[in-house]
Amino acid sequence: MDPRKDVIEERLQGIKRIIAITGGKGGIGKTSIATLLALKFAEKHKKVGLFDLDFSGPSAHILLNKKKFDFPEEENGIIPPTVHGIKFMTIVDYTKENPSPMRGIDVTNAILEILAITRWDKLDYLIIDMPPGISDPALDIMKMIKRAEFIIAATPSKISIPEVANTIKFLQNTKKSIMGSVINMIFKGSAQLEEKLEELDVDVLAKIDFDEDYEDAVGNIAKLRQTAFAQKIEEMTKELPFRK
Amino acid sequence: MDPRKDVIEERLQGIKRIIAITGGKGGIGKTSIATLLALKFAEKHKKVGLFDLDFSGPSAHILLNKKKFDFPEEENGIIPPTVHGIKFMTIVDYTKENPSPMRGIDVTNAILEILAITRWDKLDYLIIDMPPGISDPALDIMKMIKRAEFIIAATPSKISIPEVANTIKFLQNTKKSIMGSVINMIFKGSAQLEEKLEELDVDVLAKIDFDEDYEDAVGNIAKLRQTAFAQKIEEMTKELPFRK
Amino acid sequence: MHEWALADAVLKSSQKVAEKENLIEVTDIFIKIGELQSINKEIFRKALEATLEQQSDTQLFKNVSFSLEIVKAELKCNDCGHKWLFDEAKKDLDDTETESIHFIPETAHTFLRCPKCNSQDFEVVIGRGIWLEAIEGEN
Amino acid sequence: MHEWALADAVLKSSQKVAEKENLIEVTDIFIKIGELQSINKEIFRKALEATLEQQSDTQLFKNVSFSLEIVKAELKCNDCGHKWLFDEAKKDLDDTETESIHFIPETAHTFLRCPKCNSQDFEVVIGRGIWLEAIEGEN
Ligand SMILES: Nc1ncnc2c1ncn2[C@@H]1O[C@H](COP(=O)(O)OP(=O)(O)O)[C@@H](O)[C@H]1O
Ligand SMILES: Nc1ncnc2c1ncn2[C@@H]1O[C@H](COP(=O)(O)OP(=O)(O)O)[C@@H](O)[C@H]1O
Ligand SMILES: [Mg+2]
Ligand SMILES: [Mg+2]
Ligand SMILES: [Mg+2]
Ligand SMILES: [Mg+2]
Ligand code: NI
Ligand code: NI
Ligand SMILES: [Zn+2]
Ligand SMILES: [Zn+2]
Repeated sequence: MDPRKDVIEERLQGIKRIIAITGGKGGIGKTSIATLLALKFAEKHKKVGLFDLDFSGPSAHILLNKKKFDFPEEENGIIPPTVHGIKFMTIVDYTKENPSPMRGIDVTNAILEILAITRWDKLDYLIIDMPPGISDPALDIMKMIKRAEFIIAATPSKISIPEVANTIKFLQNTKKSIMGSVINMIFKGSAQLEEKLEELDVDVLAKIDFDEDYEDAVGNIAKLRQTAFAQKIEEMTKELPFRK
Repeated sequence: MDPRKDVIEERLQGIKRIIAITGGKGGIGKTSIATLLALKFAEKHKKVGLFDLDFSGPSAHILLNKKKFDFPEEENGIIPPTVHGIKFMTIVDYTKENPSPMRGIDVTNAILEILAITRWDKLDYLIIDMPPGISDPALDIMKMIKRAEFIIAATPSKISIPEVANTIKFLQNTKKSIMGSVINMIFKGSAQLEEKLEELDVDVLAKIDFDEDYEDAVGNIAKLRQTAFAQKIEEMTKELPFRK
Repeated sequence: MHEWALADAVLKSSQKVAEKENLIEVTDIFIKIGELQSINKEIFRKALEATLEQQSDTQLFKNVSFSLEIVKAELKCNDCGHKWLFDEAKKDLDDTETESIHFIPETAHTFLRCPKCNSQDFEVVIGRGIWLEAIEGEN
Repeated sequence: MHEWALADAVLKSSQKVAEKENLIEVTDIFIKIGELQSINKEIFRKALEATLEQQSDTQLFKNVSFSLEIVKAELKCNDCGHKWLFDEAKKDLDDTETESIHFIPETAHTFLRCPKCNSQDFEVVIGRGIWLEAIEGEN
């Protein structure tokens, strides 16, 4: 019998809200949304954690410009290190940015292990940065953290609409709480996507333009905070779903 | 004993070259490269197959504007339907674009099943469109199709460089054949990425600019063929690795 | 019929095992058919026999007999732990859905839900598809 | 020490099982420690005892004894089928690497390779980490 699953709920009990940033495809801004949201909450003196669950391509540390990968402190478990005011768990602290090819079953095991040993303590928000697709990590979070709420990242591209629609349908199937959608990388409007979201009864929380200068801000916290992207995320946190 | 694995080699024996389009992150152009490459070969009267392996977010059919999802013909197995001159296998013909949440073990089983029953017949090229990350599908293709060659999709973004480097290191570890890299979505140069590729001894096969109008061509074959993207892929097919 | 491709796989596998075990003749091939794939026993037997005729190594299989057994498909929800049988679930599937699962059993995750919690995250505990159980022969 | 968190999990799990089985006292807890995680038996015993002292339900565990058994870790390559022992492989790991695997056993895929074909795609057949084998008690 695997003892780890029996301790997860208790490990998370000091956390008020758990928000997973998901969506269909890769490369649509999930990590940017997750990281900027965490930075925003930290700025406002909220207690916030960020958990990068994209084991095959962890990248939140790149946005946060974290370059030293030491083992997190041990104390009756693992204490997440604080980076720019965020309690930040990333597998990179253990893999040291080396390739980490894991099959689904390994991903499930690693998620279970981290959830069982991490002492988040009291948090207002735990933000989870999800990998693309409805695969093991997404299924595991839904299974292991029943009260997780979801923010759906989406781009207006025709290529990405069917997949984001499928992700939403899948979450709705098991009555998961969807906070709303963040539309990212807008060039020439997003009418088709917004229609689809309306049809699926998902609110739009923020609309973010494609920003040619965004890349320059990656890894530079001061610049990142000044991007139009960060501004939109700030506005979003004043929206109804965050005031509940 | 699973009989399917013993028949895969024979099912693929009429195929001269098997090329998998991989890379690290999602959203970097893997599907675009795979699809345009297949279209290009078809234009040149090569016998070409395209296998969309991104079961959680299949999208090659969107680029190809395939909207009817009938079961492929049966004849001692499955005969891939021909779309714009390409023998095209996609799970969408079976899922009808519905959400298909599969764990790693299911993905492995579905790949095995399709490889065991599909009769590609004689092909000059089979192009495989890979999902993001080094997870089950990537590991399975490496395991089940030892002679697969890899094209590495990459973007110059700081966020994507570590992951693409890890994918390359991983392939080199087991001495897989890497044809080279396609750099996509270039805005302001790609010096940092090119340095990394040089360091890892991976050739650059093509450099594709970010194209604001590319999205308009998605799903429109005539327009797609006229994009700068298609032009670059055409040039690429004249390069050494394709003449071998 | 796409069953031919699977029958072919079974014979290739059997031949490989026979070679490894130094059998000069295979007398029996025991095959399990997972109910999930809805493969008809008699159709699969015909597929095996037809494939056999096209095979080169007829000597090895000249007197072979096939034993086919259907295995009930058991599903288990990864979310709530509930167990159920495909047999009960399949009455809710239309023909196209059953046919999809016939071709690619994993599309069960597309068309089936846990009857208790509605989750699509379930495991096929047993009874997925074609399985080569054992072969018998002489050396 | 992060072992405390795992010891805590073992006790929580044992308590849950005890409640389900209507035990009023748990006398023995049998634990297997997969070698891959390099958890020291005596440290884990101390972690269990220390955690026990902080627990509320001391009545249930007042006379419990822990049986700890190390299970050798067996690895199997998904690529070439080769099997090997973590015991043989670990001499090639440096301290940081062993420590990573100690915290998250799946980082074995980061630092280990199949000794035969160099693949990182292998399976931990047995001996991954902490496992609650059984509990005994009175009702
Ligand atoms: N609004 C935007 N404008 C310009 N580039 C963006 C924007 N949002 C994200 N990007 C870029 O797109 C890529 C993917 O973003 P990321 O946040 O990593 O998405 P995901 O986590 O979904 O893969 C990155 O290179 C990032 O710099
Ligand atoms: N060179 C380019 N210029 C502009 N947009 C692009 C370019 N290449 C890809 N895209 C867009 O980026 C997104 C991801 O492309 P896609 O080919 O689906 O990548 P992947 O398969 O790696 O996820 C799509 O919306 C596509 O339209
Ligand atoms: Mg990401
Ligand atoms: Mg793709
Ligand atoms: Mg399954
Ligand atoms: Mg493993
Ligand atoms: Ni059939
Ligand atoms: Ni320790
Ligand atoms: Zn259920
Ligand atoms: Zn090996």
